[in-house]
Amino acid sequence: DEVLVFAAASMQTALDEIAQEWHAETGHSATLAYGGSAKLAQQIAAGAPADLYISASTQWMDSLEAAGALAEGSRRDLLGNRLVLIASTPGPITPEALPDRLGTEHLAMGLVEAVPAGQYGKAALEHLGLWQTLAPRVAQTDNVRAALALVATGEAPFGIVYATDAAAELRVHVAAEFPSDSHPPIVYPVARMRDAPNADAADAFLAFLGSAQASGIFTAQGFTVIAAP
Amino acid sequence: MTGLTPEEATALTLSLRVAGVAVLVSLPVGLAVAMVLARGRWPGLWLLNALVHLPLILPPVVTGYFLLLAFGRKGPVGAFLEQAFGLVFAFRWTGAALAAAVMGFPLMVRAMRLAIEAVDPKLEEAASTLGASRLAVFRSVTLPLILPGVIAGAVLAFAKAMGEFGATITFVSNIPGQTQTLPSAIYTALQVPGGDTTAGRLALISVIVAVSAVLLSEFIARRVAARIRGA
Amino acid sequence: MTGLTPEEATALTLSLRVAGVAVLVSLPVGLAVAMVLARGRWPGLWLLNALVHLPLILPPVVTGYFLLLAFGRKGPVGAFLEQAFGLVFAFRWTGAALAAAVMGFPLMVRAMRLAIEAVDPKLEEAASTLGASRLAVFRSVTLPLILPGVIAGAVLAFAKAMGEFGATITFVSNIPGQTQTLPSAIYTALQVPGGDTTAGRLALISVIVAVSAVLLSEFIARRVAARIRGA
Amino acid sequence: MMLEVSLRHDFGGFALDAAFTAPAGVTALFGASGSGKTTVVNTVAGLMRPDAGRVVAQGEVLLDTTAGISLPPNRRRIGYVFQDARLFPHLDVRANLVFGARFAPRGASGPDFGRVVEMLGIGALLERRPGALSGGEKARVAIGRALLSKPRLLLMDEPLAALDAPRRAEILPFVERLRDAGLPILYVSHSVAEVARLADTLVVLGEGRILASGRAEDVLADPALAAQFGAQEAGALLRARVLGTDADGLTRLQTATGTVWVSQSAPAGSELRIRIHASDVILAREAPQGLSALNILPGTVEKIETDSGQRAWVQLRMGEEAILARLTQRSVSALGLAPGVACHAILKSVAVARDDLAQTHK
Amino acid sequence: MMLEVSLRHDFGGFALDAAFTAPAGVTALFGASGSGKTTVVNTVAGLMRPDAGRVVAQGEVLLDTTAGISLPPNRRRIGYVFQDARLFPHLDVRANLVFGARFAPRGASGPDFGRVVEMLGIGALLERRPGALSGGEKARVAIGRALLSKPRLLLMDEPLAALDAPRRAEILPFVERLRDAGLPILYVSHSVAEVARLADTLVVLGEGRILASGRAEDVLADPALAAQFGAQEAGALLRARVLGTDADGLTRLQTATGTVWVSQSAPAGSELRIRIHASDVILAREAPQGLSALNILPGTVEKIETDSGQRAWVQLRMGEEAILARLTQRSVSALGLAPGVACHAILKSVAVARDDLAQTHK
Ligand SMILES: Nc1ncnc2c1ncn2[C@@H]1O[C@H](COP(=O)(O)OP(=O)(O)OP(=O)(O)O)[C@@H](O)[C@H]1O
Ligand SMILES: Nc1ncnc2c1ncn2[C@@H]1O[C@H](COP(=O)(O)OP(=O)(O)OP(=O)(O)O)[C@@H](O)[C@H]1O
Ligand code: MOO
Ligand SMILES: [Mg+2]
Ligand SMILES: [Mg+2]
Repeated sequence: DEVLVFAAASMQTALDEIAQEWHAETGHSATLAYGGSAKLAQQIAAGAPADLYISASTQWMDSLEAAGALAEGSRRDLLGNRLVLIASTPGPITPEALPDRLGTEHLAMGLVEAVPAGQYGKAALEHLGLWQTLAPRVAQTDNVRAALALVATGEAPFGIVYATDAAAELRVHVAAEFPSDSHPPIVYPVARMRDAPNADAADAFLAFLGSAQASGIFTAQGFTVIAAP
Repeated sequence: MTGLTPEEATALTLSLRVAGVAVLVSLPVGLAVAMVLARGRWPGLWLLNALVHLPLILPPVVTGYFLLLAFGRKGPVGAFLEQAFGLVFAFRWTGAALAAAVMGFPLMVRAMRLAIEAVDPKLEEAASTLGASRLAVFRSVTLPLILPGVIAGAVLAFAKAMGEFGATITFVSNIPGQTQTLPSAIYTALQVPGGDTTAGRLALISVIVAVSAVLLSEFIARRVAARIRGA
Repeated sequence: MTGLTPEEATALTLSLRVAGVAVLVSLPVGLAVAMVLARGRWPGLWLLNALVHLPLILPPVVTGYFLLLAFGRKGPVGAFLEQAFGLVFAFRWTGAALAAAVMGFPLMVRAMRLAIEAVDPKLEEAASTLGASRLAVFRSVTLPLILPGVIAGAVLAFAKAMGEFGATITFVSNIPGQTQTLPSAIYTALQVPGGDTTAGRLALISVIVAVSAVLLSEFIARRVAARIRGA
Repeated sequence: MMLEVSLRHDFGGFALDAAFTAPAGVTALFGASGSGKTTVVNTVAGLMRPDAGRVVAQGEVLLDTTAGISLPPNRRRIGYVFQDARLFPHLDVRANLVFGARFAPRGASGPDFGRVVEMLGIGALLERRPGALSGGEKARVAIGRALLSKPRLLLMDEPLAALDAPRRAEILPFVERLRDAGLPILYVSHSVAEVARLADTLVVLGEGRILASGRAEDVLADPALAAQFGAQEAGALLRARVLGTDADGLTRLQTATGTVWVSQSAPAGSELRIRIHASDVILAREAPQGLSALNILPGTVEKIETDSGQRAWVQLRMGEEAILARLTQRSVSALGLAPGVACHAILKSVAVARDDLAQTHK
Repeated sequence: MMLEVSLRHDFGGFALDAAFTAPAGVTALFGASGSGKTTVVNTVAGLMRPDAGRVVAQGEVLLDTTAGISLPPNRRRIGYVFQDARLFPHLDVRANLVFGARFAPRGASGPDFGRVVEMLGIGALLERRPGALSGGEKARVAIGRALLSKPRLLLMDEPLAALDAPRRAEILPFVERLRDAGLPILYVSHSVAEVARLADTLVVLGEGRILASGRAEDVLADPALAAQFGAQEAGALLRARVLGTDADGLTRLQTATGTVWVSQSAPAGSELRIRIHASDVILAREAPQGLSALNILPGTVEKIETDSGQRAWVQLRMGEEAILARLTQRSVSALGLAPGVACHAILKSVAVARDDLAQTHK
């Protein structure tokens, strides 16, 4: 059976690998449709035939849950992530030094109202009391990868992205990591859909996501695995 | 070039199918709308005109979202079409074709309309004095004369269909093998660190295919135009 | 409608400015390219033709990425323009205008080109026997005759500019007050649960503005066409 | 009655108000540039919808604005040779020619393709497109195209204006044959010679109004209209019967009031229509002496029209018929010409306008 | 030498190979439909680039394919009245008329706006667009437009074909005045009457080749070309001096070989060009008796041409000049006509073709 997984785009590398392992092991295959968490949730609400949904933020999972689209009891927090300050040149700097270092240049982030990484970043900057100063210098992109690209190409000297993204891009350097208490916890919830066409296989894949094999892959990508309850 | 993964090959053929069907199906509709807009004299025509331009004006995501709300399985139009004709757009390649057709529609209609407006009505009058009904005049005089415009419209729509992303991914998502068109595949590749080269390769394929189509049709259109000019 | 937040109002005026400048600046370039494509007989023309179609064929994100690589401050063209003319696109509304212009360019050129191809060369010949140089012929005969096509091209480009999102956000990102256009604001709203109504409201504003522009220009184009037909 | 036309239309700057009826045969529509001829013809064809009007062809109402009737052009079955040729640029000459054939009703009659092509001398052009034709070639193809649609009525708007005299001389008999085969023709022309040769009925338009309408002979002999036809061209038509050809090659004709010699030869007994330019007529009160061989016809002055210059046009009645003479006003008073005065017309030249009167349907 | 033209071009299906020179004055280009007239004119204007060719106007090389010279049309300063009017649809009549004026060099001379408008009778149309003009109105505006560009050479491709006789009679003297003011004109026409009236030089084209080229009088009197001009139209020109007007209103003219009467009046002493239709000429070996008042001129047969029908064209030399007569071949043999034979021409009709010879530049 084929499991259709709607997953946040930032999980692509890890999930592709895990799906391959799963296929090798069980003969089942998982089709992975990646996109923005918001878009995927809206599509599921509109009747998309997804079996599983892995979101990059809790809010869209919450809204699906509120709409009764989730299979009872299937939701759990799968992964965590860390938020880092990246720079186009090597060398550590503290977030507090950002206003000076930026000058007239820009800080690349995901859309601070819409993209999860942007929302967390804004919270962190607010927590550090930097948001007011930095807000006009923030260049927001529609996904984290675009923010990463701005720093990688040197258009923006600094950016705020997930540690997983920073690790994958060789042209950027991690300048600092935001304290985990400076923003709401970064969690990736997963759930099976109530109308899942392939509920059994979906449950199997869901279980596989919690396996040691999967955890290894996630960790290698820089995610923190949240232990199953 | 040859290093096309099976999924990528699937995405390419899907894109071609989607773009081809989108253009073929919307062609007659576009032609009819273009005729009405060019020749009609009803007071309410501005509304149709505005409607045709909508997909251009709205961000593609919004158009896609509208399509999702209207043509989704739970949407009013989608539910009706499924009940009445068993026609499903949601999360199928047909939906991608619908999205592509809608997004290309303003371009197609505009090109055809310009061509229709350039036709000398005196030639159509001459045909009618020779006994041709309005339909016959259209078929035997108007249509051949606007052929370059029709081709131009089809090419624009095809190119747009090959590149359309926002509305498609919003409407039918990005399901490999089912709704993942070339642009979606490119987008997906771009989301992966180091995916730039994959994305570039896919973009190149897309460009080669679409540009070939454009140039071929250009060539045809030139020949048609030369025939009309008469030599 | 009146419930436009200050940021939304800023986004609207910015969108209008971006679309307006994009159209005005690309108009002469588009006209020149359309002339060359319609009349030129060089062997290499297919390349220009393909190039013009590119923004249509490529997913907007890819176009935006290309723009970033070329016109960014570190990009070869961008660095040169900044050095030579102090012209900066990156993270500026000018960059949004550039993205909008590029994305609308194929539409603009196609409309103009169709109009140019419909001009009877005999009229241009007549003008030249009356002493008009090639430039004078263009200004006093060709241009007035293709005016409906030029307007159509400008309208298409303007509408596209009002709706363009993918290339813009990739190239100049989204800086409220500087590069946050209406589509970015709409996109943002759509990403927030329950943001549909805000997105709908903003989309409606965008539609009203752009449709008004379209209809106004249609009206002008009709009058021009009627004048040409002569009554 | 073959055709009945009345229309009123205001272009704003130019107003047309005309009504006429055309019996069978060729009806010529004559008038100065801008007098409204094309507008009338367009109305008959259904391409122009006047403010008010009525068109009846062979008993069928094609247009009646008061009754709200207006047949579309394609249901009128009226062939139209346009003033500008209006060939289809995307079709070659052959396809242009046969365009109308497939729309013609099954039983419709008309000349066949080969005949038309040969007559118009366009055989070598069949594979060409209109863009590669000369002005006159286009005009000929346009004639062929209208004919091959097998119309029940033919409108020709200055069809021969772009043609040279020898070509015209070849096509005119063809038009005559169409007429003789029963095809009614409404023929717009600027050429009095063409009108004199072809027309049974003549309608003269001037600034949107009908100045005259009736038998061609009567209208051409009207001195009040002479200025319309032009000082050189004005002249009347006379019917004549061929008596025989003399030894010197001149042909003797019998007219209503006397004998006339012409240089064209014609079989004895046939009926002709001869055209006498007003400028070729000299009037004398007394029969001139010593000019026995000349064409001299007695008649009675019926009407005299003077224009603002020094010209006078005198109509001389000769039984059923009449001729027209152009004089100076000084000569009119010197000769004491006035209606009712008998005098003699010396014809300096006489041309045969139509030589097949005996065979016509009339 | 005002204009020197030579060109060779193969359209594939039609080949043109023509060369002629045109001195000052009006050069008429005459030929059947499709003979290549418009192609020649287009080449002179620079709108057509022949396979090979050379055009020199007033000493300036406009085209020389071997030397790789080809001036663009706008630098040739050649006014062109097109066979189809080609008015600018987006401009009103006034703007069409003045279109060329701004491009004319400062010192260029030409008729002024008011004069042209009045002459062409288009004063009421100035605010209209071409779409609202009749065929003849368009033709007139096209003439005005070309003139007002102040060209140094004027090309007119059947400019009067769409006009009625009275209008034509008004415009022809205007063209003559342009010629007399020194504007060289290349004039394409199908009308022998127009050619006879206007042309100093006549070039006859046939199927892409020059059939004849020279003084209009000489070419029109060539029996070998008569068929080109049409049986009714062929005829020669004679120069004449006005002797005076007789009491009966006839004007007496002195030609090279005798006296001739015409009905038009003209001031004594002025020089005229008269046109004698070949069909109006009767030949006799002996001077006819009892016809004293008639126009009888003695001459010598120079050439005889027969056609495939029964027609013969006889050229009669009269000193410097010649006239043409149309006879049946039977008459030719009956009269024993042959080159060198003296005989008499009886002119049934004579028309004044040009009445201002005395004033012309020649
Ligand atoms: N659309 C229009 N608007 C205003 N006036 C018009 C329009 N169409 C025609 N006219 C005028 O109506 C008159 C009659 O035009 P029409 O074409 O019938 O003339 P015509 O007799 O055919 O002349 P010609 O012999 O020159 O072709 C002209 O004076 C013309 O200018
Ligand atoms: N583009 C072309 N291709 C092929 N043949 C052509 C082309 N243009 C003109 N011809 C042919 O060349 C010949 C000369 O054409 P042209 O227009 O010069 O004739 P014309 O003497 O002006 O005739 P008319 O009096 O009918 O206007 C014609 O037989 C025409 O069919
Ligand atoms: O304009 Mo788009 O962003 O084609 O999908
Ligand atoms: Mg007309
Ligand atoms: Mg010609």
